[in-house]
Amino acid sequence: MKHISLTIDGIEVITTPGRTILEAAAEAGIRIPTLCYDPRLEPYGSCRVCLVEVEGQGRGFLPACATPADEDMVVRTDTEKLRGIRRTIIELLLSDHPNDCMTCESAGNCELQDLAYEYGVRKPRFQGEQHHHEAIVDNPIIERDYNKCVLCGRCVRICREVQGVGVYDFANRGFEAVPGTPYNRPLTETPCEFCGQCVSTCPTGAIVSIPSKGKGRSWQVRKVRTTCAYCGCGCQIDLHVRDGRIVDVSSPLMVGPGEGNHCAKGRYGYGFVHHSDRLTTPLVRKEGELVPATWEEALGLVADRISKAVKEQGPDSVAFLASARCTNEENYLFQKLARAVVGTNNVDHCARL
Amino acid sequence: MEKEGCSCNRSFVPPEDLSPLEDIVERYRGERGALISVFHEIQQTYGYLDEGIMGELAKKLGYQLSHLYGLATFYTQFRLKPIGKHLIRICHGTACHVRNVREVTEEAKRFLNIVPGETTEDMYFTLETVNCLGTCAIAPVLVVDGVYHGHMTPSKMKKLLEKMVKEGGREASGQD
Amino acid sequence: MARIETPADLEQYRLQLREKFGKYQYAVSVCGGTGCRAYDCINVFETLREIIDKKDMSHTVNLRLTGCQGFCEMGPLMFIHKNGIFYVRISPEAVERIVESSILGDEVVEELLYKSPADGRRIVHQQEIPFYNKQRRFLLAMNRDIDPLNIDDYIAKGGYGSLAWALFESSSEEIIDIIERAGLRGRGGAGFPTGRKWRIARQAPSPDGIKYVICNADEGDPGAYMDRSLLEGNPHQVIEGMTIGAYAIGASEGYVYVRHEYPLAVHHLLEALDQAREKGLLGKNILGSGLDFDIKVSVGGGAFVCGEETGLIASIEGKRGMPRPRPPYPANYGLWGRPTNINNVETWQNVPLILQMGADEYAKIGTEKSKGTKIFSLVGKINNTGLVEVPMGITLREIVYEIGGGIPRGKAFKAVQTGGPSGGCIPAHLLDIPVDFERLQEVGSMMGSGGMIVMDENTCMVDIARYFMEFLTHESCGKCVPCRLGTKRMLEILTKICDGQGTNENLEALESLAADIKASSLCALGGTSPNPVLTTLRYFRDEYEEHIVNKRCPAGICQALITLRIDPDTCTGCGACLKICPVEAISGEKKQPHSIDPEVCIRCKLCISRCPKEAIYTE
Amino acid sequence: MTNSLEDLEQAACILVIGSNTTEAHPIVGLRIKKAVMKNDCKLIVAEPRRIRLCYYADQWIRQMPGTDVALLNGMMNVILSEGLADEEFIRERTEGFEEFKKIIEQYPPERATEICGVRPEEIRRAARTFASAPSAAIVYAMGITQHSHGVDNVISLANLAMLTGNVGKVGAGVNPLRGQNNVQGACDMGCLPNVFPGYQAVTDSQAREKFERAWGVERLPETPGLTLMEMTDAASRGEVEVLYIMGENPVISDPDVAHLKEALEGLNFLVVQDIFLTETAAYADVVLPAASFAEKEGTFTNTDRRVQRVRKAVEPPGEAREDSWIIAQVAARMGYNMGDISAPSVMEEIAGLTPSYAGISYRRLEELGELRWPCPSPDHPGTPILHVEKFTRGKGKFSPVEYRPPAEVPDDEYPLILTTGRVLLHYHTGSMTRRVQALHELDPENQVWVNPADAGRLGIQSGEEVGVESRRAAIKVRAKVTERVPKGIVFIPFHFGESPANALTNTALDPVAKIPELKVAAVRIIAGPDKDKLSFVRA
Repeated sequence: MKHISLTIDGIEVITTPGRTILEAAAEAGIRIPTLCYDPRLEPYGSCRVCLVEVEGQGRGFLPACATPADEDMVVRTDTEKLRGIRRTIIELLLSDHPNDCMTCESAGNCELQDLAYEYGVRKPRFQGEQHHHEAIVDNPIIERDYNKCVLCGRCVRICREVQGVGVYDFANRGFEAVPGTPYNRPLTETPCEFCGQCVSTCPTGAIVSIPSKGKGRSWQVRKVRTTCAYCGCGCQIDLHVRDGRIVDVSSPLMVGPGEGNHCAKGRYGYGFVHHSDRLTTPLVRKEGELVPATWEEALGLVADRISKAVKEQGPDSVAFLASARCTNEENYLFQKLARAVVGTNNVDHCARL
Repeated sequence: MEKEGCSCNRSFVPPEDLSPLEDIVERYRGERGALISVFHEIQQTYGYLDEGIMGELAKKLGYQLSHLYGLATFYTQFRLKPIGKHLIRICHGTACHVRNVREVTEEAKRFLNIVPGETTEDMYFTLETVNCLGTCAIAPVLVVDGVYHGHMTPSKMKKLLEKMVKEGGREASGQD
Repeated sequence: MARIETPADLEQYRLQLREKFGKYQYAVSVCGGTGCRAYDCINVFETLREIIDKKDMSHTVNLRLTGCQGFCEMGPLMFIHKNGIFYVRISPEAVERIVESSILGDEVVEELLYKSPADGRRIVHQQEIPFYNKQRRFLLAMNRDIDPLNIDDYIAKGGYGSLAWALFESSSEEIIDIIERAGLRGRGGAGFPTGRKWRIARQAPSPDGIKYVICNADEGDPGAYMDRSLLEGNPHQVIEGMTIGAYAIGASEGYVYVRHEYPLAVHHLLEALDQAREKGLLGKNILGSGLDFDIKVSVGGGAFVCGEETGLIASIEGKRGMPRPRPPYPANYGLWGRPTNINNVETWQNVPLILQMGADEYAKIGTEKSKGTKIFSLVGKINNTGLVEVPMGITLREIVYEIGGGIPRGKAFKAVQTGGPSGGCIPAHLLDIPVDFERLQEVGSMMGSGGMIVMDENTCMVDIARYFMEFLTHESCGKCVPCRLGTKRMLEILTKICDGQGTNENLEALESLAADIKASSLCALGGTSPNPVLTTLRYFRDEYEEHIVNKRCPAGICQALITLRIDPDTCTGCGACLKICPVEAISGEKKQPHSIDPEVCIRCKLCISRCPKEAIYTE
Repeated sequence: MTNSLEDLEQAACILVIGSNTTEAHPIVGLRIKKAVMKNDCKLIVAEPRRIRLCYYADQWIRQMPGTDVALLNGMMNVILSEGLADEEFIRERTEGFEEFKKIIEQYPPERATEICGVRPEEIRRAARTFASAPSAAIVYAMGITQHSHGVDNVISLANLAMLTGNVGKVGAGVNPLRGQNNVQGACDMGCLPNVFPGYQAVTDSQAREKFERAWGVERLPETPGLTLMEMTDAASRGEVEVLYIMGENPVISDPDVAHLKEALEGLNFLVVQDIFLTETAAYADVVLPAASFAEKEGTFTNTDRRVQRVRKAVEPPGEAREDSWIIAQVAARMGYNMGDISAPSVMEEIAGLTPSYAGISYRRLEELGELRWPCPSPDHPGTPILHVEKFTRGKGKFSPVEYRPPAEVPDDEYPLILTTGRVLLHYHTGSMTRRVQALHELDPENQVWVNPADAGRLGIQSGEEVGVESRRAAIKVRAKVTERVPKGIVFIPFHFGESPANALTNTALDPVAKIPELKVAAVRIIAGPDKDKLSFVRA
């Protein structure tokens, strides 16, 4: 494939045709701030935070997320003028944003907060009308508070472009524009699949997950990368752990089969891990009742009864049913137990169900 | 496409009757991107874009309802609520503005006791302001049920409304 | 008559038509533009027809209801071709007399003639009226002479000749060369060279060979109605222009995107398309050339931003008309992802004209970089409102004072606003600049689509800036931050100033915000939105300061800064003001001078309009 | 899957058959939708129910349940008669074509129509779309396999792919979707009665010798063991005395629950190792508390053969232990030392014995995130697409398949066809998702989907409780009247223990794969007071 070379902040960058300036810069390790960008979505160019200067361009400022890198382009990403524009944009956004980072669910995981921090915006120069929408809690999973919305359209776009469902669109226009469901119907009365993709892409606290609310700030949780426990897609997920409990799940962007996308089960189906129904001790049936027992007792009983059956009826009087939900290693050991220890090929699992 | 753009005909079909909708959908079937025209026709037939009608339309055309709603709320021509028997649209273009159309609008507001975008309680008048009707030479201008009235003044506005009230046999909601 | 199969057929048909029209003894045009319709011109026309019919003269009088003839201020208008008599402000009752004296006879009905406000002289012929005689009506002239609902009129006048020439005597490359050499620039906005635009679209690859041409008739600028009048009055010239463009670019389909607010234009256009198709001038194998091209009409839904090319495309596709970042430009990736060329109505109308005149002849009109004529809608505080077509390079002063006849009631000229919400207000000391793309931009405004709103001493420039910002805030699609929130914040600052709560810091904030919005908005709507504020700040800063420092609105417009008073000497105590006051701010005994309580008064000025004695004034 | 998940996006045509992809495999569903929305892929959905994917489909075929072979044979007949087959591929890469052709010739679309209920022109259209696409992929799931002729269905799909040359290339292939996260891995690991890890046959003496050496045992059993359904039967007959179940809940997932319960009760000794006291564990003599996926280290192998890590995030509750520890403890008490059972060591052992996993190690997984088998050596990058140059067995074999009806067809007594499946918010036997508050709130209870015509005939309203009865049992369930199921067909998800769909289903097995016919059973609906005379099964 042909390569193109361009100059970004004085560095010569080689990239493949079709890449945007943003992507080319990222390849060269140059970070350009963004707000409406999500690599899963088509470029949108609405927030104007990623504007860069391109030499020889009419107005001079182009959105890095939506502009293809071109041969011999000379790009600057961090000039005084650009910083000024970015600061103004952040100030404008904050002029219509509740200043409640203290209690906002997304504090620490908020792209607007990060931008305000990076550009040192404490208090916006501009004051004026602010939105006062009621927070919408019309289902047990997704809460929407459009006072925190920056109109990046990521929820609208991910639901349409990636999920192909299109629960949301913008309503109205200009200052009155707001994303939402048609006729403000509750999500439960739309085709919503509760995948939480809108939550995952929302750069602020406008759309948050209800089950994880108040359970832990981003810096208070440890993220453990693992594979989803549900269907066979094998999506990679990050379990958010705080105080020994899973408090949330997210999907690492552009990693694994899901590439950062997830479904309702993968994203919200973690509650069973800490459910009070979990078995916490071996149980042994005594006088018809299952009663708690020690491991020693339970394991001894299992080994004895298997050994007895083998001795009396032969190894094929024992059968093993493995699990499509246990790990490879466990299943390997399980069939090894059947074959090598007990001596039977009576081992199967629920693959067919 | 309808050749008559005029919306003087104000007898609307109730939204329960889906047969005109079916006709409209049939006429535009296979025409790419014709949604805005479809909306215009629905509005002309039903008077506004009723939620139930839009739901049916989404099903018939295979669109997400959200898309239709987003579209309908983007364009100022579309109404999501029923309008009155008479539609008064006052131009707020630049020419009308510099010729003090604001005072004409004030008179209409006063007389009808509603603000632009609203309909009188008895569903008789709907008042709207529009950006520019493109008849700037006769500014200030307004359109009542498709008929243009130029060089408007507050008193001409009042006379016009009084005449409409009288002809329609409606009790005036405004004073004097 | 059936399809016209060859260029020779077309010429043949034209000769037939001319012969047919030549048989009429008289030709009369009644203006049927939207402006005149508001003054009941239809009734005038119908009355005229009845009389002609009654007199059994329909074979001798060729009666036309035409598109807009421009002089809307004076409507309804009538032009009698035989003797060139031009009547204004005709009522149906006057028609009989006109027929008797000026159509059957050669006499003039004096009181229906245009009366010069300068000297009170009555003027018989259109060409002698100052409004008309400074104009060069290359495009608009046709509006007077044809019935837009009858393709034969257009053909008889040479219509579709340029198309025939293009298809048979020229190549598509050559056409683009001609347009380039003629120096045609887009009439809708910043004046991008049309030929170059066509060339890019011609060269752009299309995945399936399909390309589009679009006519932008979403004339959204408030105060502008040139495109409406052209489409209403002469739709075929747009069709012809688009077909030539399609041939040059390689497009097979066209769209006219027209505002829903223009029902008459839509009606005339649809009719014209049908007639053109019937004649074989549109559709499959046009004039036997092998060119297939057809045009659809897409009606807008009311969104100013759809005048922006990518917003317009989204709208035709049935989406919210939200612009998207460019590149890719529509010339490469436009409607349904195919190369697409968009020009506005006036630009398309220039195309047949250029082919007819020849590039060199056309290029003689205008200035070095701005060629041809430009149509303006001359409106606002001006005596002769209407549509004017002038050569590029004419000065603003000529337009305002010679064509427009100056400011009514002897008031002082303050500014002329051009370019719509993207443009700016040009003050009196710049009245002598020539009207061309570059010069208008230099002074902070722009050509735009052609709105020209004249303002006098009673126009408040802060209020005008606020007006445009309100317009833009309302019309912002809401997609990009600087436009959505920036215009809103600017509007709020301007409102504060108008309300007498402004500070000097507000002016700084306005200026810096304006600069950032200009630099960072996604589309041209946002990018140019600060212009009205910037130009008024540049030329009328003192007015802003008056509002801020002295809490005064010199023009007497800003409600919070004025007080309404009743002159006790003039007031007769009739009580009209008292009755209309919506807040009961007026009191007074019958037959005694009334007074207004400034604490209660909301300055709606309704009382001023109601006072028979003009006793109420602002200060 | 022969191809990868990403690869689906490249397909010019996708045939989805017997898979409600967006609900059962949502992320695969996204790929399919993306192919349609972004890449102009033509989607053909063959499915009796109107599933979400139908909205994205170029064509939706509504065949009767259990008639897939007839539909596919009809399509292939069209492809042959219209000259749309990939002759070069057939010549170069396959065998058995002539014999196959003879059978297919007997299935003109009109005959297929009589069986599957799809109009001939629809069959033709689908055949043309599929065969004329530059690349066409087939996606299927349990709607294809859970039939008494499930293997026939799969073979038919393979035939279709070979006939059109859609094997071993980008955007094509035959792609089964695995229902559970590690079905693929459990199979790969030899949890099947006839093969060792890596599908090495237990009947192969060389393979046995290899494992005997590695595992340090003298003799491994050489005849294939019992499949799950056979175990149940053997248990009822008293031939199997001890059953050790690790992490499965057959009381909910298996057909004909009554029969299964009988078998479980007949066992001498039942061990269930699980994280919850499942419906199955309730029958156990010993219940061993295991660790959940979040409480242990390991690997899963997903549906496109990707081996990925499972990592420990939290401690197991109470005395619950990792399954590997439990297994090793049992082995130890039977005198066998399993040695180092840490996950990386076990993987090392697996890699040493399983050629397709030979190049997989924890070190590489940490580095790369994933590896797709076959990965035969430590420097091998993994294999996204199978059968590129040749089939595993050399040439692809066309196996002609004749249509066979389902084991149970509707009659006067049981006039409706029951088909079962999943819903979006629940998973398998519900033991996990039904314990998640939010998911439970959104989808709290079971529903039987009934077409309005049937509902009208039976006088059923949406939301009303009805009895659904088959020859085997009856369950109580709320009715949902919807056009998403065709007339004569009802659908019940199988996640709900209190209203277990699988109490109704048929145990008829596919003769080869031993898969029960969960997708077709004859039932009747009893509404009104009569339903109270039924005795309802609860799991």
